[in-house]
Amino acid sequence: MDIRVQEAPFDLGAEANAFAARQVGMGAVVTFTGIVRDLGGDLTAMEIEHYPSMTEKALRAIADEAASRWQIGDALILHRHGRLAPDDMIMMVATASRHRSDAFQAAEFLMDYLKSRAPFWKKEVTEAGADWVAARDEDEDALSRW
Amino acid sequence: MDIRVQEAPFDLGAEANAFAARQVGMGAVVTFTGIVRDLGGDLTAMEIEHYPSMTEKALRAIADEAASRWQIGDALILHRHGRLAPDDMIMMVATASRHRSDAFQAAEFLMDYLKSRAPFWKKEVTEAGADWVAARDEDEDALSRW
Amino acid sequence: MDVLYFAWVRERIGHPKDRVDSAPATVMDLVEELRAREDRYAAAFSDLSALRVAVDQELRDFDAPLSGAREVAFFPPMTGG
Amino acid sequence: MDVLYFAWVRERIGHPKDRVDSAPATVMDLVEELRAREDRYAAAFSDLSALRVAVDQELRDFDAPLSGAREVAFFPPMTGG
Repeated sequence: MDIRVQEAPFDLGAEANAFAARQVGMGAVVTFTGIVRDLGGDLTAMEIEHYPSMTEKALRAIADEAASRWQIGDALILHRHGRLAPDDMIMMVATASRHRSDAFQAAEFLMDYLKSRAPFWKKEVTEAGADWVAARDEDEDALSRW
Repeated sequence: MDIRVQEAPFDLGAEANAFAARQVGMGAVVTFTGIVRDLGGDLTAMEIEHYPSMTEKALRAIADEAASRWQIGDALILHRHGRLAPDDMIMMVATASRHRSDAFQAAEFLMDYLKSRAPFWKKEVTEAGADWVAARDEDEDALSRW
Repeated sequence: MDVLYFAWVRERIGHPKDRVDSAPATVMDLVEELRAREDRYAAAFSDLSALRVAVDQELRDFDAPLSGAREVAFFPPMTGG
Repeated sequence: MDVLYFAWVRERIGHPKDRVDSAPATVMDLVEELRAREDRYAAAFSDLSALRVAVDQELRDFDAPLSGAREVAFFPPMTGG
Protein backbone atom coordinates (compact mmCIF):
# COMPACT_ATOMS: atom_id res chain seq x y z
CA MET A 1 0.00 0.00 0.00
CA ASP A 2 1.31 3.39 -0.97
CA ILE A 3 -0.47 6.35 0.68
CA ARG A 4 0.74 9.86 -0.06
CA VAL A 5 -0.66 13.28 0.87
CA GLN A 6 1.29 16.09 -0.67
CA GLU A 7 1.13 19.68 -1.83
CA ALA A 8 3.37 19.07 -4.86
CA PRO A 9 2.00 18.07 -8.25
CA PHE A 10 2.36 14.44 -9.31
CA ASP A 11 2.96 12.82 -12.68
CA LEU A 12 0.09 10.42 -13.46
CA GLY A 13 2.12 8.66 -16.16
CA ALA A 14 5.18 8.14 -13.99
CA GLU A 15 3.03 6.97 -11.06
CA ALA A 16 1.01 4.57 -13.26
CA ASN A 17 4.15 3.08 -14.81
CA ALA A 18 5.90 2.70 -11.45
CA PHE A 19 2.80 1.13 -9.90
CA ALA A 20 2.35 -1.34 -12.77
CA ALA A 21 6.07 -2.20 -12.82
CA ARG A 22 6.14 -3.25 -9.18
CA GLN A 23 3.25 -5.71 -9.49
CA VAL A 24 4.00 -9.43 -9.62
CA GLY A 25 1.42 -11.77 -11.13
CA MET A 26 -1.27 -9.11 -11.34
CA GLY A 27 -3.12 -9.14 -14.66
CA ALA A 28 -5.15 -6.00 -14.10
CA VAL A 29 -4.23 -2.45 -13.13
CA VAL A 30 -6.89 0.27 -12.75
CA THR A 31 -6.18 3.94 -12.18
CA PHE A 32 -8.53 6.81 -11.41
CA THR A 33 -7.42 10.43 -11.67
CA GLY A 34 -9.37 13.44 -10.47
CA ILE A 35 -8.85 16.75 -12.28
CA VAL A 36 -9.88 20.30 -11.26
CA ARG A 37 -12.84 21.30 -13.43
CA ASP A 38 -13.79 24.86 -14.20
CA LEU A 39 -17.55 24.38 -14.33
CA GLY A 40 -18.55 28.04 -14.43
CA GLY A 41 -15.74 29.20 -16.72
CA ASP A 42 -14.41 31.60 -14.07
CA LEU A 43 -12.45 29.40 -11.68
CA THR A 44 -9.20 30.96 -10.52
CA ALA A 45 -8.10 28.27 -8.10
CA MET A 46 -9.21 25.26 -6.11
CA GLU A 47 -7.96 25.29 -2.53
CA ILE A 48 -7.84 22.00 -0.71
CA GLU A 49 -7.64 21.98 3.06
CA HIS A 50 -7.04 18.81 5.03
CA TYR A 51 -6.60 17.55 8.58
CA PRO A 52 -2.97 16.47 8.62
CA SER A 53 -2.91 14.20 11.66
CA MET A 54 -6.05 12.38 10.47
CA THR A 55 -5.59 12.24 6.72
CA GLU A 56 -3.08 9.44 6.25
CA LYS A 57 -4.73 7.41 8.99
CA ALA A 58 -8.12 7.73 7.27
CA LEU A 59 -6.68 6.89 3.85
CA ARG A 60 -4.89 3.87 5.23
CA ALA A 61 -8.08 2.63 6.88
CA ILE A 62 -9.94 2.99 3.56
CA ALA A 63 -7.19 1.13 1.69
CA ASP A 64 -7.11 -1.64 4.32
CA GLU A 65 -10.88 -1.99 4.06
CA ALA A 66 -10.60 -2.32 0.26
CA ALA A 67 -7.88 -4.96 0.65
CA SER A 68 -10.10 -6.94 3.02
CA ARG A 69 -13.02 -6.92 0.59
CA TRP A 70 -11.30 -7.64 -2.72
CA GLN A 71 -8.28 -9.61 -3.83
CA ILE A 72 -5.95 -6.78 -4.60
CA GLY A 73 -2.20 -7.16 -4.69
CA ASP A 74 -1.54 -3.50 -4.16
CA ALA A 75 -3.16 -0.07 -3.97
CA LEU A 76 -1.98 3.51 -4.27
CA ILE A 77 -3.75 6.60 -2.95
CA LEU A 78 -2.17 9.97 -3.71
CA HIS A 79 -4.03 13.16 -2.76
CA ARG A 80 -2.89 16.75 -3.06
CA HIS A 81 -3.73 19.68 -0.81
CA GLY A 82 -3.08 23.42 -1.08
CA ARG A 83 -3.82 25.70 -4.01
CA LEU A 84 -4.52 24.09 -7.39
CA ALA A 85 -5.35 25.59 -10.79
CA PRO A 86 -8.01 24.44 -13.28
CA ASP A 87 -6.90 21.27 -15.12
CA ASP A 88 -4.46 20.37 -12.35
CA MET A 89 -4.64 16.79 -11.16
CA ILE A 90 -6.04 16.63 -7.62
CA MET A 91 -5.56 12.99 -6.78
CA MET A 92 -5.25 9.48 -8.09
CA VAL A 93 -5.81 5.94 -6.95
CA ALA A 94 -4.45 2.77 -8.47
CA THR A 95 -5.32 -0.86 -7.78
CA ALA A 96 -3.80 -4.11 -9.02
CA SER A 97 -5.42 -7.50 -9.01
CA ARG A 98 -5.34 -10.85 -10.75
CA HIS A 99 -8.88 -10.14 -11.92
CA ARG A 100 -10.22 -7.05 -13.60
CA SER A 101 -13.43 -7.07 -11.61
CA ASP A 102 -11.61 -6.85 -8.27
CA ALA A 103 -9.32 -4.09 -9.53
CA PHE A 104 -12.29 -2.04 -10.78
CA GLN A 105 -14.43 -2.54 -7.70
CA ALA A 106 -11.62 -1.77 -5.28
CA ALA A 107 -10.81 1.44 -7.17
CA GLU A 108 -14.46 2.53 -7.15
CA PHE A 109 -14.70 1.74 -3.45
CA LEU A 110 -11.56 3.78 -2.71
CA MET A 111 -13.00 6.72 -4.65
CA ASP A 112 -16.42 6.57 -2.99
CA TYR A 113 -14.84 6.55 0.46
CA LEU A 114 -12.28 9.21 -0.41
CA LYS A 115 -15.10 11.51 -1.47
CA SER A 116 -16.99 11.37 1.81
CA ARG A 117 -14.78 9.85 4.50
CA ALA A 118 -11.32 11.34 4.03
CA PRO A 119 -10.77 14.72 5.73
CA PHE A 120 -10.38 16.99 2.69
CA TRP A 121 -12.39 20.13 1.96
CA LYS A 122 -12.45 21.93 -1.35
CA LYS A 123 -12.91 25.65 -1.85
CA GLU A 124 -13.53 27.15 -5.26
CA VAL A 125 -12.01 30.57 -5.82
CA THR A 126 -13.41 32.81 -8.56
CA GLU A 127 -13.10 36.54 -9.20
CA ALA A 128 -16.45 36.95 -7.47
CA GLY A 129 -15.23 35.30 -4.28
CA ALA A 130 -14.59 31.93 -2.72
CA ASP A 131 -17.01 29.16 -1.78
CA TRP A 132 -16.62 25.87 -0.02
CA VAL A 133 -17.77 23.00 -2.21
CA ALA A 134 -20.84 21.41 -0.66
CA ALA A 135 -20.92 17.66 -0.17
CA ARG A 136 -23.36 16.03 -2.57
CA ASP A 137 -26.08 13.70 -1.37
CA GLU A 138 -25.26 11.31 -4.19
CA ASP A 139 -21.70 10.95 -2.90
CA GLU A 140 -23.03 9.99 0.52
CA ASP A 141 -25.56 7.66 -1.11
CA ALA A 142 -22.80 5.99 -3.13
CA LEU A 143 -21.41 4.50 0.09
CA SER A 144 -24.54 2.47 0.72
CA ARG A 145 -23.82 0.10 -2.14
CA TRP A 146 -20.70 -1.34 -0.55
CA MET B 1 -12.20 8.18 -29.75
CA ASP B 2 -8.74 6.73 -30.19
CA ILE B 3 -8.64 3.09 -31.32
CA ARG B 4 -5.30 1.43 -31.95
CA VAL B 5 -4.34 -2.16 -32.74
CA GLN B 6 -0.62 -2.67 -32.90
CA GLU B 7 2.16 -5.18 -32.50
CA ALA B 8 4.53 -2.69 -30.87
CA PRO B 9 4.67 -2.17 -27.10
CA PHE B 10 3.03 0.92 -25.67
CA ASP B 11 3.91 3.15 -22.74
CA LEU B 12 1.04 3.21 -20.23
CA GLY B 13 2.36 6.34 -18.54
CA ALA B 14 2.80 8.30 -21.75
CA GLU B 15 -0.62 7.20 -23.01
CA ALA B 16 -2.33 8.06 -19.71
CA ASN B 17 -0.72 11.49 -19.57
CA ALA B 18 -1.52 12.28 -23.21
CA PHE B 19 -5.11 11.11 -22.77
CA ALA B 20 -5.63 13.18 -19.61
CA ALA B 21 -3.96 16.24 -21.17
CA ARG B 22 -6.33 16.35 -24.12
CA GLN B 23 -9.50 16.33 -22.02
CA VAL B 24 -11.42 19.57 -21.54
CA GLY B 25 -13.76 19.92 -18.59
CA MET B 26 -13.51 16.25 -17.61
CA GLY B 27 -13.05 15.72 -13.88
CA ALA B 28 -12.49 11.96 -14.03
CA VAL B 29 -10.07 9.78 -15.98
CA VAL B 30 -10.06 5.99 -15.56
CA THR B 31 -7.52 3.63 -17.10
CA PHE B 32 -7.39 -0.15 -17.21
CA THR B 33 -4.26 -2.02 -18.21
CA GLY B 34 -4.04 -5.75 -18.91
CA ILE B 35 -0.72 -7.48 -18.24
CA VAL B 36 0.51 -10.94 -19.32
CA ARG B 37 0.42 -13.18 -16.26
CA ASP B 38 2.54 -16.28 -15.82
CA LEU B 39 0.08 -18.36 -13.82
CA GLY B 40 1.93 -21.65 -13.98
CA GLY B 41 5.44 -20.24 -13.58
CA ASP B 42 6.52 -21.65 -16.95
CA LEU B 43 5.12 -19.22 -19.51
CA THR B 44 7.52 -18.47 -22.35
CA ALA B 45 5.25 -16.26 -24.41
CA MET B 46 1.69 -15.16 -25.01
CA GLU B 47 0.77 -15.08 -28.68
CA ILE B 48 -2.17 -12.93 -29.67
CA GLU B 49 -3.86 -13.53 -32.99
CA HIS B 50 -6.50 -11.19 -34.35
CA TYR B 51 -8.74 -10.71 -37.39
CA PRO B 52 -7.32 -7.55 -38.92
CA SER B 53 -10.21 -6.45 -41.13
CA MET B 54 -12.68 -6.91 -38.27
CA THR B 55 -10.71 -5.77 -35.23
CA GLU B 56 -10.82 -1.98 -35.48
CA LYS B 57 -14.43 -2.11 -36.65
CA ALA B 58 -15.42 -4.21 -33.63
CA LEU B 59 -13.48 -2.00 -31.21
CA ARG B 60 -15.03 1.13 -32.67
CA ALA B 61 -18.53 -0.36 -32.33
CA ILE B 62 -17.82 -1.18 -28.67
CA ALA B 63 -16.51 2.34 -28.01
CA ASP B 64 -19.52 3.90 -29.76
CA GLU B 65 -21.86 1.77 -27.68
CA ALA B 66 -20.11 2.93 -24.49
CA ALA B 67 -20.41 6.57 -25.61
CA SER B 68 -24.13 6.11 -26.20
CA ARG B 69 -24.70 4.67 -22.73
CA TRP B 70 -22.58 6.96 -20.56
CA GLN B 71 -21.56 10.59 -20.66
CA ILE B 72 -17.95 10.18 -21.65
CA GLY B 73 -15.95 12.91 -23.29
CA ASP B 74 -13.41 10.54 -24.77
CA ALA B 75 -12.22 6.95 -24.83
CA LEU B 76 -9.05 5.14 -25.81
CA ILE B 77 -8.71 1.46 -26.70
CA LEU B 78 -5.23 0.18 -27.43
CA HIS B 79 -4.68 -3.56 -28.00
CA ARG B 80 -1.54 -5.41 -28.99
CA HIS B 81 -1.19 -8.55 -31.08
CA GLY B 82 1.74 -10.81 -31.89
CA ARG B 83 4.19 -12.40 -29.46
CA LEU B 84 4.33 -11.01 -25.92
CA ALA B 85 6.41 -11.98 -22.89
CA PRO B 86 5.28 -12.39 -19.26
CA ASP B 87 4.76 -8.98 -17.60
CA ASP B 88 4.29 -7.27 -20.97
CA MET B 89 1.30 -4.98 -21.20
CA ILE B 90 -1.33 -6.47 -23.55
CA MET B 91 -3.82 -3.66 -23.79
CA MET B 92 -5.29 -0.60 -22.13
CA VAL B 93 -8.47 1.39 -22.16
CA ALA B 94 -9.01 4.91 -20.88
CA THR B 95 -12.21 6.86 -20.36
CA ALA B 96 -12.85 10.48 -19.40
CA SER B 97 -16.04 11.92 -17.97
CA ARG B 98 -17.35 14.75 -15.87
CA HIS B 99 -18.44 12.16 -13.31
CA ARG B 100 -16.40 9.35 -11.82
CA SER B 101 -19.26 6.89 -12.02
CA ASP B 102 -19.62 7.25 -15.81
CA ALA B 103 -15.87 6.98 -16.33
CA PHE B 104 -15.70 3.78 -14.24
CA GLN B 105 -18.76 2.17 -15.79
CA ALA B 106 -17.74 2.95 -19.36
CA ALA B 107 -14.26 1.49 -18.72
CA GLU B 108 -15.73 -1.69 -17.24
CA PHE B 109 -18.13 -1.99 -20.14
CA LEU B 110 -15.29 -1.59 -22.66
CA MET B 111 -13.32 -4.31 -20.87
CA ASP B 112 -16.22 -6.74 -20.66
CA TYR B 113 -16.93 -6.37 -24.38
CA LEU B 114 -13.26 -6.49 -25.36
CA LYS B 115 -12.94 -9.81 -23.53
CA SER B 116 -15.70 -11.58 -25.43
CA ARG B 117 -16.65 -9.54 -28.50
CA ALA B 118 -13.41 -8.30 -30.03
CA PRO B 119 -11.67 -10.77 -32.38
CA PHE B 120 -8.54 -11.57 -30.43
CA TRP B 121 -7.35 -15.02 -29.44
CA LYS B 122 -4.63 -15.76 -26.91
CA LYS B 123 -2.25 -18.69 -26.98
CA GLU B 124 -0.02 -19.54 -24.05
CA VAL B 125 3.37 -20.94 -24.96
CA THR B 126 5.30 -22.96 -22.38
CA GLU B 127 8.23 -25.35 -22.70
CA ALA B 128 5.70 -28.17 -22.68
CA GLY B 129 3.82 -26.80 -25.68
CA ALA B 130 1.26 -24.21 -26.66
CA ASP B 131 -2.41 -23.95 -25.77
CA TRP B 132 -5.17 -21.60 -26.83
CA VAL B 133 -6.67 -19.83 -23.85
CA ALA B 134 -10.28 -20.97 -23.42
CA ALA B 135 -13.00 -18.37 -23.09
CA ARG B 136 -14.35 -18.27 -19.55
CA ASP B 137 -18.06 -18.56 -18.83
CA GLU B 138 -17.79 -15.74 -16.34
CA ASP B 139 -16.53 -13.41 -19.08
CA GLU B 140 -19.56 -14.22 -21.20
CA ASP B 141 -21.81 -13.85 -18.15
CA ALA B 142 -20.31 -10.44 -17.41
CA LEU B 143 -21.99 -9.06 -20.54
CA SER B 144 -25.46 -9.73 -19.21
CA ARG B 145 -25.23 -6.98 -16.62
CA TRP B 146 -25.06 -4.20 -19.21
CA MET C 1 -16.72 -15.68 -51.08
CA ASP C 2 -13.67 -15.86 -48.84
CA VAL C 3 -13.82 -18.12 -45.82
CA LEU C 4 -11.36 -17.32 -43.04
CA TYR C 5 -10.25 -19.37 -40.04
CA PHE C 6 -8.65 -18.16 -36.84
CA ALA C 7 -6.94 -19.65 -33.79
CA TRP C 8 -7.40 -23.41 -33.36
CA VAL C 9 -9.93 -23.54 -36.21
CA ARG C 10 -7.17 -22.34 -38.53
CA GLU C 11 -4.70 -24.80 -37.04
CA ARG C 12 -7.10 -27.73 -37.32
CA ILE C 13 -7.98 -26.99 -40.93
CA GLY C 14 -4.36 -26.31 -41.76
CA HIS C 15 -4.63 -23.00 -43.58
CA PRO C 16 -6.12 -19.58 -42.90
CA LYS C 17 -8.40 -19.12 -45.88
CA ASP C 18 -10.55 -20.88 -48.47
CA ARG C 19 -12.34 -19.63 -51.51
CA VAL C 20 -15.95 -20.85 -51.90
CA ASP C 21 -17.65 -20.18 -55.23
CA SER C 22 -20.92 -22.01 -54.60
CA ALA C 23 -23.67 -19.87 -53.15
CA PRO C 24 -24.71 -21.34 -49.79
CA ALA C 25 -27.91 -19.71 -48.57
CA THR C 26 -26.97 -19.60 -44.89
CA VAL C 27 -23.90 -20.00 -42.67
CA MET C 28 -25.18 -23.47 -41.79
CA ASP C 29 -25.28 -24.44 -45.48
CA LEU C 30 -21.69 -23.25 -45.81
CA VAL C 31 -20.70 -25.31 -42.77
CA GLU C 32 -22.29 -28.44 -44.31
CA GLU C 33 -20.43 -27.86 -47.54
CA LEU C 34 -17.11 -27.45 -45.70
CA ARG C 35 -17.73 -30.48 -43.48
CA ALA C 36 -18.12 -32.61 -46.61
CA ARG C 37 -14.73 -31.57 -47.95
CA GLU C 38 -12.31 -33.51 -45.77
CA ASP C 39 -12.02 -35.10 -42.35
CA ARG C 40 -10.09 -32.13 -40.91
CA TYR C 41 -12.98 -29.85 -41.85
CA ALA C 42 -15.47 -32.26 -40.32
CA ALA C 43 -13.33 -32.28 -37.18
CA ALA C 44 -13.05 -28.48 -37.03
CA PHE C 45 -16.81 -28.09 -37.41
CA SER C 46 -17.85 -31.06 -35.24
CA ASP C 47 -19.06 -28.94 -32.31
CA LEU C 48 -20.63 -25.69 -33.44
CA SER C 49 -21.23 -24.56 -29.85
CA ALA C 50 -17.43 -24.13 -29.65
CA LEU C 51 -17.42 -21.85 -32.70
CA ARG C 52 -18.35 -18.31 -33.52
CA VAL C 53 -18.99 -16.87 -36.96
CA ALA C 54 -18.65 -13.43 -38.50
CA VAL C 55 -20.20 -12.44 -41.83
CA ASP C 56 -18.51 -9.48 -43.46
CA GLN C 57 -16.76 -8.76 -40.12
CA GLU C 58 -19.95 -8.74 -38.02
CA LEU C 59 -20.78 -11.47 -35.49
CA ARG C 60 -23.74 -13.54 -36.68
CA ASP C 61 -25.66 -16.70 -35.82
CA PHE C 62 -25.27 -19.92 -37.78
CA ASP C 63 -28.67 -19.46 -39.38
CA ALA C 64 -27.70 -16.05 -40.79
CA PRO C 65 -28.29 -15.66 -44.56
CA LEU C 66 -25.25 -15.30 -46.81
CA SER C 67 -26.74 -13.54 -49.84
CA GLY C 68 -24.29 -10.86 -50.89
CA ALA C 69 -21.71 -11.88 -48.26
CA ARG C 70 -18.11 -11.50 -49.31
CA GLU C 71 -16.27 -12.80 -46.27
CA VAL C 72 -17.22 -15.40 -43.67
CA ALA C 73 -14.95 -16.15 -40.72
CA PHE C 74 -15.01 -19.03 -38.24
CA PHE C 75 -13.22 -18.93 -34.92
CA PRO C 76 -13.46 -19.99 -31.28
CA PRO C 77 -14.98 -17.69 -28.64
CA MET C 78 -12.84 -14.58 -28.43
CA THR C 79 -10.36 -14.02 -25.61
CA GLY C 80 -9.31 -10.41 -25.89
CA GLY C 81 -8.47 -7.92 -23.18
CA MET D 1 -8.02 18.67 25.06
CA ASP D 2 -7.38 20.35 21.74
CA VAL D 3 -10.40 21.33 19.67
CA LEU D 4 -9.74 21.81 15.95
CA TYR D 5 -11.87 23.45 13.27
CA PHE D 6 -11.64 23.00 9.50
CA ALA D 7 -13.06 24.61 6.37
CA TRP D 8 -15.98 27.00 6.99
CA VAL D 9 -16.19 25.99 10.65
CA ARG D 10 -12.66 27.34 11.08
CA GLU D 11 -13.52 30.49 9.11
CA ARG D 12 -16.72 31.13 11.06
CA ILE D 13 -15.03 30.70 14.43
CA GLY D 14 -12.05 32.73 13.28
CA HIS D 15 -9.20 30.47 14.33
CA PRO D 16 -8.17 26.85 13.79
CA LYS D 17 -7.81 25.61 17.34
CA ASP D 18 -8.98 26.00 20.92
CA ARG D 19 -7.78 24.52 24.15
CA VAL D 20 -10.51 23.14 26.43
CA ASP D 21 -9.50 22.18 29.95
CA SER D 22 -12.92 21.30 31.34
CA ALA D 23 -13.87 17.65 30.98
CA PRO D 24 -17.05 17.41 28.90
CA ALA D 25 -18.47 13.89 29.04
CA THR D 26 -19.57 13.71 25.42
CA VAL D 27 -19.08 15.55 22.14
CA MET D 28 -22.51 17.12 22.67
CA ASP D 29 -21.44 18.47 26.07
CA LEU D 30 -18.38 20.00 24.42
CA VAL D 31 -20.60 21.57 21.74
CA GLU D 32 -22.82 23.13 24.42
CA GLU D 33 -19.80 24.53 26.19
CA LEU D 34 -18.46 26.05 22.96
CA ARG D 35 -21.86 27.44 21.95
CA ALA D 36 -21.97 29.36 25.24
CA ARG D 37 -18.63 31.05 24.54
CA GLU D 38 -19.51 33.64 21.90
CA ASP D 39 -22.00 34.31 19.14
CA ARG D 40 -19.66 33.10 16.41
CA TYR D 41 -19.41 29.72 18.15
CA ALA D 42 -23.18 29.57 18.51
CA ALA D 43 -23.43 30.37 14.79
CA ALA D 44 -20.88 27.75 13.79
CA PHE D 45 -22.66 25.09 15.85
CA SER D 46 -26.24 26.18 15.06
CA ASP D 47 -26.98 23.26 12.70
CA LEU D 48 -25.27 20.08 13.80
CA SER D 49 -26.60 18.19 10.79
CA ALA D 50 -24.15 20.28 8.73
CA LEU D 51 -21.22 19.21 10.89
CA ARG D 52 -19.08 16.14 11.33
CA VAL D 53 -16.89 15.34 14.30
CA ALA D 54 -13.72 13.31 14.79
CA VAL D 55 -12.40 12.24 18.19
CA ASP D 56 -8.69 11.46 18.18
CA GLN D 57 -8.79 11.42 14.37
CA GLU D 58 -11.66 8.94 14.08
CA LEU D 59 -15.13 9.92 12.84
CA ARG D 60 -17.66 9.73 15.67
CA ASP D 61 -21.26 10.65 16.47
CA PHE D 62 -22.18 13.65 18.59
CA ASP D 63 -23.12 11.42 21.49
CA ALA D 64 -19.67 9.83 21.58
CA PRO D 65 -17.96 9.88 25.00
CA LEU D 66 -14.87 12.02 25.41
CA SER D 67 -13.15 10.35 28.36
CA GLY D 68 -9.46 10.19 27.57
CA ALA D 69 -9.84 12.09 24.31
CA ARG D 70 -6.94 14.33 23.41
CA GLU D 71 -8.17 15.93 20.19
CA VAL D 72 -11.66 16.70 18.92
CA ALA D 73 -12.21 18.17 15.45
CA PHE D 74 -15.31 19.78 13.93
CA PHE D 75 -15.76 20.22 10.20
CA PRO D 76 -18.35 20.13 7.41
CA PRO D 77 -19.00 16.94 5.41
CA MET D 78 -15.82 16.02 3.61
CA THR D 79 -15.31 16.68 -0.09
CA GLY D 80 -12.20 14.76 -1.08
CA GLY D 81 -11.43 12.98 -4.30
